[in-house]
Amino acid sequence: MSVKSFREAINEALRQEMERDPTVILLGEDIAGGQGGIAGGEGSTGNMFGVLKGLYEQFGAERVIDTPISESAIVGAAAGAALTGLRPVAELMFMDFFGVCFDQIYNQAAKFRYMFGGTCNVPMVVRGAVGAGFGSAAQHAQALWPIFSHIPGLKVVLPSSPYEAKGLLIQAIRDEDPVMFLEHKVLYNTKGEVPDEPYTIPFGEANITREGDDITVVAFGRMVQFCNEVADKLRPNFSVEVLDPRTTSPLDMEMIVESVEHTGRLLVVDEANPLCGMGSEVIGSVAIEAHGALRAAPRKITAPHTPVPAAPNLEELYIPSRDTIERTIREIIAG
Amino acid sequence: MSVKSFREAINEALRQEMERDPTVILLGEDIAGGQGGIAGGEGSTGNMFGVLKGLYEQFGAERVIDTPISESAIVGAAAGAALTGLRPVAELMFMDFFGVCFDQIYNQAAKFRYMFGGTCNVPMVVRGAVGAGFGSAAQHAQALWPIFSHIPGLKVVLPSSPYEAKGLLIQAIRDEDPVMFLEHKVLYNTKGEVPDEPYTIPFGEANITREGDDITVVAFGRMVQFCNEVADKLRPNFSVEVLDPRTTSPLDMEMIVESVEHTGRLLVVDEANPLCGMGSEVIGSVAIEAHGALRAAPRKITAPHTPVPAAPNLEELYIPSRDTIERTIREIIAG
Amino acid sequence: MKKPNQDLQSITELDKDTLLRGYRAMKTIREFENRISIEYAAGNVPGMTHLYIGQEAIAAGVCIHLSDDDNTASTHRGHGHCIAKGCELGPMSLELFRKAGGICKGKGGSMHIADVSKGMLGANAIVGGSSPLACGAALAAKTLGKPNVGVAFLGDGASNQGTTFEAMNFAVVLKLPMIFVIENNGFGEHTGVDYHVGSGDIAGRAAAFGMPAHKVDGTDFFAVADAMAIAVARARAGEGPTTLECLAKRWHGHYEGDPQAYRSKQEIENTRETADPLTIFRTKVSRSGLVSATELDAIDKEVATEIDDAVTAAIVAPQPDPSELLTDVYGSY
Amino acid sequence: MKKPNQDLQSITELDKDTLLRGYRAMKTIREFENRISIEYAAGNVPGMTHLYIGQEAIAAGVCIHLSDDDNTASTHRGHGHCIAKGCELGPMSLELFRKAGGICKGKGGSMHIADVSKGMLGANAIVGGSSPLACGAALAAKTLGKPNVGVAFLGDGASNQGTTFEAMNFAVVLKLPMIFVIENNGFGEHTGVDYHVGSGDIAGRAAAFGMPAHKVDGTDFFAVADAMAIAVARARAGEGPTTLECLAKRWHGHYEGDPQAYRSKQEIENTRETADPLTIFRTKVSRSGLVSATELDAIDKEVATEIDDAVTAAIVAPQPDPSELLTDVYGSY
Ligand SMILES: Cc1ncc(C[n+]2csc(CCOP(=O)(O)OP(=O)(O)O)c2C)c(N)n1
Ligand SMILES: Cc1ncc(C[n+]2csc(CCOP(=O)(O)OP(=O)(O)O)c2C)c(N)n1
Ligand SMILES: [Mg+2]
Ligand SMILES: [Mg+2]
Repeated sequence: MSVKSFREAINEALRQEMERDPTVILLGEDIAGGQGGIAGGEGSTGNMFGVLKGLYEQFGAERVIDTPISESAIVGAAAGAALTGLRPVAELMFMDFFGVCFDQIYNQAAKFRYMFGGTCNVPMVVRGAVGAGFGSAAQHAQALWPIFSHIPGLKVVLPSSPYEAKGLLIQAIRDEDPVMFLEHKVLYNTKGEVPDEPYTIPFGEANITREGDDITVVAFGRMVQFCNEVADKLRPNFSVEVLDPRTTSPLDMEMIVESVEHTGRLLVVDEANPLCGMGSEVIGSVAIEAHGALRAAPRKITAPHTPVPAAPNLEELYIPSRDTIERTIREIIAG
Repeated sequence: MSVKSFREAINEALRQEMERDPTVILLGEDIAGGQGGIAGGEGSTGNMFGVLKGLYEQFGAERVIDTPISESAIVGAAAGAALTGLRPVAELMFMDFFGVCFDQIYNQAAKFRYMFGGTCNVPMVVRGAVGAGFGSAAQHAQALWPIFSHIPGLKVVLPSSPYEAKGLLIQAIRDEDPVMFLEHKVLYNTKGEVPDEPYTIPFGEANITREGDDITVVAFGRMVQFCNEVADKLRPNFSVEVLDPRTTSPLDMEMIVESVEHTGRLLVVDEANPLCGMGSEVIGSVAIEAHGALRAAPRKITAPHTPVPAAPNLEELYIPSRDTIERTIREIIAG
Repeated sequence: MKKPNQDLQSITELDKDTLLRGYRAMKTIREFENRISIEYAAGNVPGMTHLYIGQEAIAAGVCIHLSDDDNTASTHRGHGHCIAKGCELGPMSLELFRKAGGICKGKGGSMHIADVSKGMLGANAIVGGSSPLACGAALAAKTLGKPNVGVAFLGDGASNQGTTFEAMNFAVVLKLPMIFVIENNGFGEHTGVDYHVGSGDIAGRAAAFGMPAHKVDGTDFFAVADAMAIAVARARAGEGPTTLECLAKRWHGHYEGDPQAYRSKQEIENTRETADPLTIFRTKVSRSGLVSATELDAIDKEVATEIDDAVTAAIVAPQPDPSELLTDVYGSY
Repeated sequence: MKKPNQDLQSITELDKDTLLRGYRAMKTIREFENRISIEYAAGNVPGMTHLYIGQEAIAAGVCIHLSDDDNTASTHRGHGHCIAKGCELGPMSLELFRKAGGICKGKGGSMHIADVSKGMLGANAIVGGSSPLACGAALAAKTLGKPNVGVAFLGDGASNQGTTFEAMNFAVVLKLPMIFVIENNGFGEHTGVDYHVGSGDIAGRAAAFGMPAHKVDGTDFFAVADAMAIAVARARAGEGPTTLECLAKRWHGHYEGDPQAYRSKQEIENTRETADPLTIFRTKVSRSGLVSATELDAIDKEVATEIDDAVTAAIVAPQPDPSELLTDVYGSY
């Protein structure tokens, strides 16, 4: 156990799995830092965010594969390779690029098992950076997990801390299904305790990050940290339970419903856009499954129904804030 | 006013708008039936479903443009043309093909106005066939409107009848924003009264197709017809109000909430997959905005979280059925 | 390196067993498809179906060089590839009729029929879907140090899809053991290849990506098999990808039921008379004296029985169990 | 038709005004970008920024032939295209600093800067995004019977994206008045063009789609301008698209702050010394005697002032009003 950054936790998960299993390969753009083509360089930066640092040096060009800028080929090749003996981990530098290659994810990889009558496994991971807060504007800062979660056949993972990142990524690599692994770019530098040895965190099991009795706050991804901070601040006046579902598909509605039945109040905090988003999903499911359990109207805090703006002050307004979370919790409890 | 099929209603909308406005063009695969390239043919079938029949003959190859199988080029060209003086109506034969061209829809067309600070209009329509019930299996039968509705900047239209189809399509063509126009393939042959002259139906205004007091049933697309039939069958024992939102973005939550406040019960029926779908959205929003208005737990009937199966018996089970709708309404009212 | 357009000697080079296997595949495709066409018209086959008739020599000539460990990714017009790749007619028929016991349990149907155990990674209802997938199989072979290849079947229409071009460059850059088999059958749906390929030269486009690309007579089993032999040898030797543009004609409509208003009756008749891969095969082998007509006739008979058995059984077979709706979405969830 | 690789006479053919406009564009790009680089390092520019320095002759040589009604779609490296296309420095600066009054109200930033009224359809943060969009503009011009063209700027890296290939075939099939300007600056991010383009020949790939495709010295304003003259004339005459592969070098890192570990310091220094589009321009025009160094020096001074005014104003300008978060999503909703 030692303190590692979110970036390091991901790196360690990949390295340990690659050491353990020779069928795990990485492919993507600039993941070997252009080492495939250029002499005279000083070594790979390990992708745009430095997440893969050292992996090219350790595993070589055969397993850390730089590709042309051709996301359909990258993800499609990962899907084809997953059918034929590898466990590929494909990288979309920014998950926002899914628009040029989604067919290979949602119509191909996600549906193989069903279309083929269960005669195959599709053990692949598509990793990519998500989220706002980095000033990267409309096409490099989207959340997108509600879209991926809508697709049967995909699993969608949204780690909120270094510990989660490592355990969930190892699970994703060992999983027999295609997994979208979403790395919030603002989290890369956050630090936390991470075991040195490999471990897995099962999918579909929410994590209670704060126990409480007055309200259930379901928070996704980066918002878990925000909600934890608010919960700590409000204590002991208010006892706020914070749940981190960790995967949006499967989504642990069981634990959410259990918590809501205990607290009688519900707030969902998510950075994704609102329409057909996680807030709607969680609140809708609670309304269906636990009608009558809510003592107050449930609320959701999400990004607005707008693209991500470039201006820093607007981007800050775009992202749910600790202040809004705190105010909303107070309002719900005040009734 | 005369009886027309859904197919004819769409055809008429396109024809009338093309007659009215020379900047309206159509582009897509085989929409001119290959007339661009082949001598000796007997005329254009007018796309795979015969929806565009006669338009090539009337407007010629300059305005009914056959393209190579290159959806990114088709939709991207539509977006570029929309910025520079045309009102393109691009066709995706099956909306399921969005996976190879979604970037040009969701990152480009949908975001131009915002990214460019409001300095442009993007008057384009992407038409395409959606829905199961045709035996076309996993990659040609998806609903997809929850995904499109999640994207800020897109409008999403889901006509449930020939009347709706014509009025909504004319509105879509005249609209200054990119519109996803989803044609349920099983509806093409359904008939209904359709005015001969052009007319528009505004977006974001739900249509009450059956008035009632006991329960609000919100139904989307093809499901409107199913729910109407069930409502008629249950009368006079149960008084079922059926709402057809007609557009999923914007979504007329105001009228839905009003209806729920009147009936105190809610069922959402949708053919799309459940996670982050319309059922979650509607029920979630009602829970937030009209907490306490519901006398019974709300319910949703959707496709399961699976791809569309090929076998006819499984496909029938996949699609929400009149029986399930009836049974569920009875259960909700029974409490 | 040997070039496929040089004078070919393969009739004498291929052993008799291979010749008979190739013929059997072609004949099976032809008669199976003819039967499916009849059953489709009779309303017995659910959904859309695209027939391969006229292109038999391509699937057969390509797959004659492949084992179960060589992986192919196919198209919406995939029955021929299945048969040539060794899928069994019984489960195939059940699948096309969408019945219990189908290769995909009836959940895939014509456009998603697959048998991964046979290296058939699926028909594909997305035009252009096959090439990236086959590249993945080629990448797996390369990474695992196996001598196998990936083969993408695709049409002239699919050759315009961005995924195809990406895959070509990708395969060249990574020197993958890949073969792109482009079946130029004159049409993408209703649209002629002369219209939709701007350069008029599909193989030329592929060559510009930096790989050998050959135009081959796709109605001639031997022309295809010879070109494929070279491509496969190159791939297995680690020298990288090849494209074969195989020219043939689609005999039927794009899908069963297509009225083909865009095409003259005369052209269709001409095609059937002058470009029949089975006739061409028979003529060539009989001239070579290697195989007798009697031997081929015997195959014809066996094939007819086999098809009739498979299809008849499929027609009367039960539909999948309703519980199948919810299975096979995930390995675990 | 005239070929761009013949001996070019454009220095004497282009009128003096055009020459000065071209120089002014290049100098403005250079100095503006130098200033942005400084401000970026000082932490004044939010988000990521990709600088165009080293490629000035491409934007300038291309845009010298375009009016506001000719539309260009650009890339993540789009400031140079903006300036050459006539966007004003004041609103541009405000946009890069993401301030109120920016061309896009501060909501676009460096990677989405656009001025549709100037025929600049936006920088684009999606590699390969530009070509389909520019085809749309070309299609609009063709449909409306206007003599205008669509121009897609894209990089060597973007030349591998499926959208690019699709657009090329699309433009040839529809005979669009399009010019694909591929700026081969040696790298896609960290990866060298020798690695990522399998054939090693980007123009050759474009030519295989059935259009003229020329390799041009992208550090030489005259070479670019001449090739573009021919391409534009061809497009305006309704003869279809052209590709120009313009060779230049990226002087800075991929983005500001890129440590460029993949590249030797020596190469970077060499590049600056031997491939400076401004020096090359000055040398050529001074030899021609058409423009004096004094005239160019005067432009330099004006440009310096203009940039300083624009950037200084942008730095102190207010941020967008918070209400702007919710506006401009739809025309109506
Ligand atoms: C991405 C995508 N676009 C369009 C279609 C519709 N479609 C199905 S088959 C086909 C024609 C394909 O032509 P070609 O590749 O030549 O194959 P062929 O049908 O001739 O075998 C089209 C356009 C599709 N299935 N997928
Ligand atoms: C679809 C997509 N894939 C990847 C990226 C990340 N990316 C941004 S710029 C770039 C390199 C582009 O190289 P090139 O086209 O040569 O342009 P240059 O940066 O050299 O101007 C990459 C990979 C992206 N923005 N969009
Ligand atoms: Mg074809
Ligand atoms: Mg470059």
